[in-house]
Amino acid sequence: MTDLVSPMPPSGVSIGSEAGSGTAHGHHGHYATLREPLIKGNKSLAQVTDDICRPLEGKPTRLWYVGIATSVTMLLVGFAAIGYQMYMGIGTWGLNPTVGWAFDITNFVFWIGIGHAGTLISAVLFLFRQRWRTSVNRAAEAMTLIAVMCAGIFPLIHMGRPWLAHWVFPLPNVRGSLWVNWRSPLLWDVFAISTYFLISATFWYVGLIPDFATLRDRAKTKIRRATSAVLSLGWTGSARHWMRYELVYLLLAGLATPLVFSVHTIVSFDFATSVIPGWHTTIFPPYFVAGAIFSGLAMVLTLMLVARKVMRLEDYITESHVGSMCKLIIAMGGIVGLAYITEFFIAMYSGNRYEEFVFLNRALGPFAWAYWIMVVCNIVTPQLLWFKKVRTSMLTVFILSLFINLGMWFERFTIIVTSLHRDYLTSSWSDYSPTSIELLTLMGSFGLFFTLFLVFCRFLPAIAMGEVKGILPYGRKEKEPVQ
Amino acid sequence: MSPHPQNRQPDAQDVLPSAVRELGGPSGAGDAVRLSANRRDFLKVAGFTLAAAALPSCSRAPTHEAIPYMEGTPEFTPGNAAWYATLCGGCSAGCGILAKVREGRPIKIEGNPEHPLNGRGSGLAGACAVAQATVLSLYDRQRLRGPVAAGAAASWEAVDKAILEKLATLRTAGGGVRVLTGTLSGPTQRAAIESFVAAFPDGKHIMVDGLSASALLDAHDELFGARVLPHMRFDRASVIASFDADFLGTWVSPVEFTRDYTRARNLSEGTPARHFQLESRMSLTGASADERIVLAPAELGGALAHLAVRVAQKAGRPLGFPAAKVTKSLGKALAGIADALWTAPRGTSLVVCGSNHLTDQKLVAQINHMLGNYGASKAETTLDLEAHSNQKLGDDRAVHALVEEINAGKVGALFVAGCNPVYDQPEAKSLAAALKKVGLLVSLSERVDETSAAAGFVCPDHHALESWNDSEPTAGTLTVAQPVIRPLGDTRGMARSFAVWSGQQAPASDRDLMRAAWQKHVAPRGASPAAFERYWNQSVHDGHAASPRLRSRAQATLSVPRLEGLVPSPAAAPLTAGRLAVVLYPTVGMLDGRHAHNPWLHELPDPITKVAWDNYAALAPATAARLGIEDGDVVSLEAGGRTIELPALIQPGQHPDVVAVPLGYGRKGTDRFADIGPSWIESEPTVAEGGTVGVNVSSLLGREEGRIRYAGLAVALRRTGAKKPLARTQIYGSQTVPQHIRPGSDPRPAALSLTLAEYMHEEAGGHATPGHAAQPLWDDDHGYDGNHWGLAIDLSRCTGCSACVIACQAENNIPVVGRDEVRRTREMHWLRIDRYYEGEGEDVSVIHQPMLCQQCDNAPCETVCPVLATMHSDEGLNQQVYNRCVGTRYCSNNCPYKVRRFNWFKYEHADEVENLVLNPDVTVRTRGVMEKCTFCVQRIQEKKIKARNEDRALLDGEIKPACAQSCPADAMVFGNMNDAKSRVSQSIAERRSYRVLEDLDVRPSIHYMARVRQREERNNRDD
Amino acid sequence: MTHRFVLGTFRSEDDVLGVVKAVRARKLSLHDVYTPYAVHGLDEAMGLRPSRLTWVCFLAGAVGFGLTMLFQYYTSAFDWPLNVGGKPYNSLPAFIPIAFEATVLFAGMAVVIALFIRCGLYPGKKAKIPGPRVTNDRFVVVVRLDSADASAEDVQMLMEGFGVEAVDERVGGVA
Amino acid sequence: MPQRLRIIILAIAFIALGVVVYPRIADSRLPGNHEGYSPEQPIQYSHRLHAGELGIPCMYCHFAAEKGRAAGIPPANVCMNCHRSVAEVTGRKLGAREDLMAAAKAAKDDLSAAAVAEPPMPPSKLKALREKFKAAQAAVDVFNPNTLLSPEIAKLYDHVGFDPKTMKPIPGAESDPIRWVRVHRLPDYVYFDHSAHIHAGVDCQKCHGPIETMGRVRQTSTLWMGWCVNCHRDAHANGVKGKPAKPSLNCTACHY
Repeated sequence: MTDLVSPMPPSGVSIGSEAGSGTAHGHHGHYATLREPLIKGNKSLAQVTDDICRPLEGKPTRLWYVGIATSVTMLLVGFAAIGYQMYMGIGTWGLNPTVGWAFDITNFVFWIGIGHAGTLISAVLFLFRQRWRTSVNRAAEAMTLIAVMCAGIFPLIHMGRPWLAHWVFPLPNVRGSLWVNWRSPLLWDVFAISTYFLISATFWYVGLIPDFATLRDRAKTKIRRATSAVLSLGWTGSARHWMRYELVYLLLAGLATPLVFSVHTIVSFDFATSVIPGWHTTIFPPYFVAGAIFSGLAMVLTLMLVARKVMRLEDYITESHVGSMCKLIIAMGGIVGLAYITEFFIAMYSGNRYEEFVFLNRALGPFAWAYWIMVVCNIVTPQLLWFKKVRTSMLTVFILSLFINLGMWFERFTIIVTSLHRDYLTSSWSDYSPTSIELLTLMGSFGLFFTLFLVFCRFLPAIAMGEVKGILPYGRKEKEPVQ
Repeated sequence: MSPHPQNRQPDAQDVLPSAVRELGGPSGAGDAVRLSANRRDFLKVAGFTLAAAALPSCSRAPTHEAIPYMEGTPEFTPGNAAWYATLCGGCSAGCGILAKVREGRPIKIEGNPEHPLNGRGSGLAGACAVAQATVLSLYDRQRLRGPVAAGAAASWEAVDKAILEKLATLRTAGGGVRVLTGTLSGPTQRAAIESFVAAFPDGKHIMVDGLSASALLDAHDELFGARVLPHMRFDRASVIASFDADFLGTWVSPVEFTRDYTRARNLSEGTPARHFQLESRMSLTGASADERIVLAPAELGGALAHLAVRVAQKAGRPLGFPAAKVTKSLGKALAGIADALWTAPRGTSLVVCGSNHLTDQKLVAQINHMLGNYGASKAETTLDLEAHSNQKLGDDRAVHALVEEINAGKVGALFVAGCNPVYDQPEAKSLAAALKKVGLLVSLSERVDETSAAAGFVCPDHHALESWNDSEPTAGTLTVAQPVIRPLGDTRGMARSFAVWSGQQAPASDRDLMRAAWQKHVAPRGASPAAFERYWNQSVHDGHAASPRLRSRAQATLSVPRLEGLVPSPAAAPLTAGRLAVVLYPTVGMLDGRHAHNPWLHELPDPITKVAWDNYAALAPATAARLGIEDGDVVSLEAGGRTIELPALIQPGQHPDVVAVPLGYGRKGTDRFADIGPSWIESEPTVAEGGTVGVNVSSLLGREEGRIRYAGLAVALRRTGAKKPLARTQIYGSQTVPQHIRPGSDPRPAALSLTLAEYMHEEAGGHATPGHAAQPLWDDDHGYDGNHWGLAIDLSRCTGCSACVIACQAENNIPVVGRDEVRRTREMHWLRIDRYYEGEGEDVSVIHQPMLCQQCDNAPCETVCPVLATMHSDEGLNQQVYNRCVGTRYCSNNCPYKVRRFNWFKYEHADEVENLVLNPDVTVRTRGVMEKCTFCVQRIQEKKIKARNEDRALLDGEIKPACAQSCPADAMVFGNMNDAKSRVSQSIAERRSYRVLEDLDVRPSIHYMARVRQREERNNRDD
Repeated sequence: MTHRFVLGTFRSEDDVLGVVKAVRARKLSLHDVYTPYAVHGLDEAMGLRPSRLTWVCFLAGAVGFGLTMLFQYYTSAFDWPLNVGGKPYNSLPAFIPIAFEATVLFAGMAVVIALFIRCGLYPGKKAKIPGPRVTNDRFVVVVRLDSADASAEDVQMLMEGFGVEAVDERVGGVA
Repeated sequence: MPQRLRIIILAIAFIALGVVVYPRIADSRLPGNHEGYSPEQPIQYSHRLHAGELGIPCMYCHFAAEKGRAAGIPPANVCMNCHRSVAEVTGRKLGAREDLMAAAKAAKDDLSAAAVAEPPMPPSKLKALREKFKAAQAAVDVFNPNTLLSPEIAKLYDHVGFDPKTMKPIPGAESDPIRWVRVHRLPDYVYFDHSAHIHAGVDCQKCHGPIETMGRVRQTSTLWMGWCVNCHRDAHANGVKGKPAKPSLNCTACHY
């Protein structure tokens, strides 16, 4: 075995020779002072299991009930709005022929972007051997799935005739056969989003299998035992299985990594391959991917900071986890900021009058407020995270993460609406303002997001037990080569 | 009704039968024939209808019935259209039209290309927006179904009996009997009315025009001894000076004038005519002018007097008065105009004036006379007094006298037909009260309007398309109307009503009555019955006729006009501080308000302001800025105790002292439009509860020497603080982007214009296209071997009159969406006319650019559709398949021209009567579906199949999309671009030709030809 | 023939690794090891051969890519060529995004299905575990006694050297 | 292994279900799919008799098919061109009184049986049976053995107001349109032009099937888009009856 697959970081925590003595309180080795342990409280394996399963097996907290009630209300109101829109027509949104997309696709790109952080944490960080990911990857993956579901609503409901949505799939038909237009970025989206959802769901479920087995084997009630037995697929923890399992997990991580980049690249193609100034930009793929991860990390932080409080998981999601994510946010925010500057510069430098105008119009036109919200939230906010004081104040980080979420929503809004509303022919320039239906629909998507997330926290292990146990300092000597 | 509503789009057929039944049984064919001259009596025609009797359950095969005629006729093949020539009822101009009839329903109006007035044998078949929209008013549910007595439905017998009884007492008692009509030039109706009024000791027929040209007529009466309108021949003009006359938009005979005007300004035949426009507001005509000079209404008289003196000086015939004082710049402009007029060959210049002020018109006549513009028909001068025009015959002074008679209680019986004095006369309010004093008030209005509401009897006339009628637009030339559908209600022709009320035995039918009148007044004297029959049949078939008998009756004195004592009116008193001069003007759609029940015309954006569904108070930008008024601020106009509240609109190119307000709005009964358009939680009704569309502003009209005064009344304007955002289809007006965002940028090159000098100079005028040749990324897989359809649009010819917009609407079943949707810029017109202002303040140039699907060969919209609902045909058409569309709107987003239209709601509505106007050859689109211009592919298909069935090639010009077909200016040429000899190819080869946004390499199939202006400076050229 | 198994329960992965190595050194038959998480190095310590699931993944991906490319070509350039925006019928670059997505989808789904088949995992399968705590905090090393005379005591002795918590002998199966 | 087998069987069942169910769903959603539709017509007009046995050309009655989009159902006066002198079907006893009486009796029996049926029949069914009986009875009453009038032709006469006794139009009679039930009906967004196809040499039977053998018209083709397109493709490659043809494969050939 080489370092590459070692479960131990180079400066990993180790414990002394008391391994096997049965005590849960081994003392720290000489590296202990160099880095904070990933999991606090020096937990034993059983304690990990108990801590993580506790929220599932006990009664939910009052806070949970308040949360679910609020989010289900939001969800229902939002879905009523969608129902009304479906019944009346897309006209209940504030769109017009010039601004054919606004809230719908903004929300779509926003939610897809949110999803990206989950895959990043679970797959990309896995490949990079970032062991701190184990505390957050399960929840982040769940967030990915839920965000993709939220995102998936919008391409569906933005159609004028959503009941014909199946026409976007290349299904066998008697029209001659009339297939689909493979050249349309929207079709690429269909494939990208569905693949992304399926692979993420698979990845997430594969990760859950050993935890289901754990749940099964400690279940006290019949129902819980039966469901977890079905879901665990008869997992035993055999070393042979673990070996294949680890390989498949690695392969899935390897597949999910290019996938996650491709998904937002393709989403950006919706715009980049069009002719609309402000959309037709080659920088969009990396810009979108960075932006997606940026927004996703902010959303992970938002959720984690709430979850660790509500679910009492402070020992598992520690300040150092939050710190790591803050640092990632600084990096991603830097990329996003650079992208903003670059596209503005290129527009000015290109000499293309339409391009140039679109960007000036963003900064100075009727939607300048949205543009400046975006700039302040996405470029200025992350800079505060350079300060350790800020990073270690959970409340501040929470507030900043909200700002980034807001800013990233406005980034998509700015790209979509300001590019469309004043394009080539000045005669078709138009205005846009959202209707109540659009606002409620956006609210509904947040309702769905939080509802599903709260349900997830309540019924599934929010932290990957199998993986956390793998990085515990407990029961292991300092790394030694295996013959 | 069907198991899969989303897949089924209702078409006309589904809604036909019950509506037909409701309106009094199946309507047969028109009563006369155009295509087959041998007219024969029809046997029973049950009408070919297809009934959809839906099964209540979700059966897989809903039963549809197919009901054939009982008796076939060679004239109709189900599924094929028949065309009938008839007379347009849209205004008093008397244009000839063709009505397209499908299965007994007229569905489309086109101009009659052979008509001497608006076709003049050129093959051009122009018809204005109003003419084409009249087909919709035929199916108006609000039209009266039959006579009304004292507010209740009555039978014709009862009504006639009551009227005849009252008339009998009048005949003996000797009370005044007055017939008040709009301009009636047709011999049939005039003869009927004349013989009716002749039966009374004090009977009189008075004509009134909602848009009066009384002063023009009176001026010719005084100067030439004949109260006639000279027939203005713009086609013969080389210099045109127009003083506040909107002759391309609404004045006298706009279709004919547009045709002639564009012909005179044809760039390929010598030097085009030069056009000066002096006006106080921005008119459609001003938009086309080479030079446009803005003057206040008060300056008009002075300017005319100044010009008259200038011309007189050149003519060496000094007038008896000195040149009026005008501002320095105006004086300079007038000197230039005088030069241009004088340099033009005698008889080829033309000065026209829209003022309803006698002195103004006398001055104009004087100038024209000095320039040798008056002449007989043979002289080919610009003003023909021999074959004079009858298109305006109203006499304001007679109406004024009538009003006073009524007020004095001297009128025993008043018959009102084809006019609406209680709405459009300045005394409207007092008149309404006074009318109660009239013993017998009979209205022949087709609906309950302001005037007929006061009438004891309403005896509705037919709709123009249901009538036998005639019109004599110019002396000796007749337009013949034949019904193209059996009357939908129990209505009666006006001439027949008067014949009945004369107490004599009235002919059995409208047709017999007209034939009798023709024998008496129109047909050549002493024609044999067979010769008359030939003359009659030919005239009805052609839709027009020449009547030497009528021509010879026209006696215009061509002597030197009597000019003694011509004194220019003193300059109007300057406005007191804080007051503005109101200018009331008709719009292209509403005219004098007679079309206020036509939703197509309400939704037709004004060609200049682009506002639909409202009138407004237009203010110059400087004035608005001074008063702190913004677009949509409700302002009050107050004059002499009358107050009117209107939303404000900022109008570049208008005189700062002027507030311009459209006439024709605020008609009674337009509250019906409250329901038009979708209704949802955030929608606003088109009309507020109990309100009307727009505001009636006739109370701001003045009367001067008995004539209506449209301009100059001083009003105080105040902001009320309320807001009423206007529904505008174009929000941003310039091709130059806002200066505060991008200072110093050039105008964008969409609608290009050149000066004449640039155009004449080969290199400078060479392909006007800016930008660089784009390099295609892909190999070209797609040769267009057969036809490659293209359209060339000449911006020099386009006046912006919007006839094409309505043509497209009628042809392609485009829905009316209502004010709220238009306010959200969701109007559905496939063809819009972009109007760009260039310049600052008053000195503003306008350019119109019809913008429709460019049928790009590298269409960006096609690439992005996920379901292949839009793609390219092998004839270069950008196809849109409605039934495949799922409505992602991606295509519309990716369209650089934004010409695609989306069905935001279910716009098609269940009004079965109104739906009779639908074209069965075009699918009615359901909600959630994208639609757009198809180059009228149904017409292409029809002609292609016809040619193939006849084993021949298509002819150039055989296929015409509705827009190109309707254009009175011949600004649009459609054809096969692969055929080098086709007109479209030749137009494209013209060096003014360019394509909009060509540098995107989308390869549009529509080519534009740059506007050429005869002026000095370069205006709006990109480099 | 019925096997006899000796099950040793341990508390730490280091002990497991040690005992596994020792068992193999003694040439005893190591039946299996049950662990609550993936113990790194255990597969090599047990001398397991590398899995071939990688190949399944690769092949499925290749098939997905090829099929999707072919299908796109067939439908847009062969079955019914339609002119879309002036692009060539065979717009190869435009086919790549979907082919890529299909590659990932096929590879990912195939490898997971292969894993389930290879490990015999399916809904409703009854888990045969040596004890309830192997999915929680205990490690169980199972040594199979190949011959009837093999002694469980030897194994127990060996295991005790590595701090075994409990030793158990079962006949017929581990569960 | 039995578990594995179970999985395989489940998977196969799932796929089979998809294969079987999907087309059902798909075609039930297709508008205008009336293949096999053969409704009862108000007059039992037989194409087998007229077009088949008598050999009347299609274009004699459906003359509009050559001229325009719609083939058109012939106006009643076209029927009367022949039927003003032909009131019976020669060589057959289509309207023999015995048959009619037998039919009336059978209808009466049905009605009586239904009246006492247990459990009681729904009133709508009873009503339908009663109507049927009345119609059969009326057919007997109307039957005139002297003219040997076919009951179907009698209906035609009734519609146009023609007296079979005198074989002359009834003066002043109101005519009553015949409400045929439409068999072939394309969705409203499909435009089909008969004249174009006839001039291209396409036989009527190509779309309408062997109509000359049908007593009652039945839709024999699906009239689905693929069905149309495939014919166009075929004609594009091979022409129509050997004659080269260039049928359009554009969307706007049919959809606008």
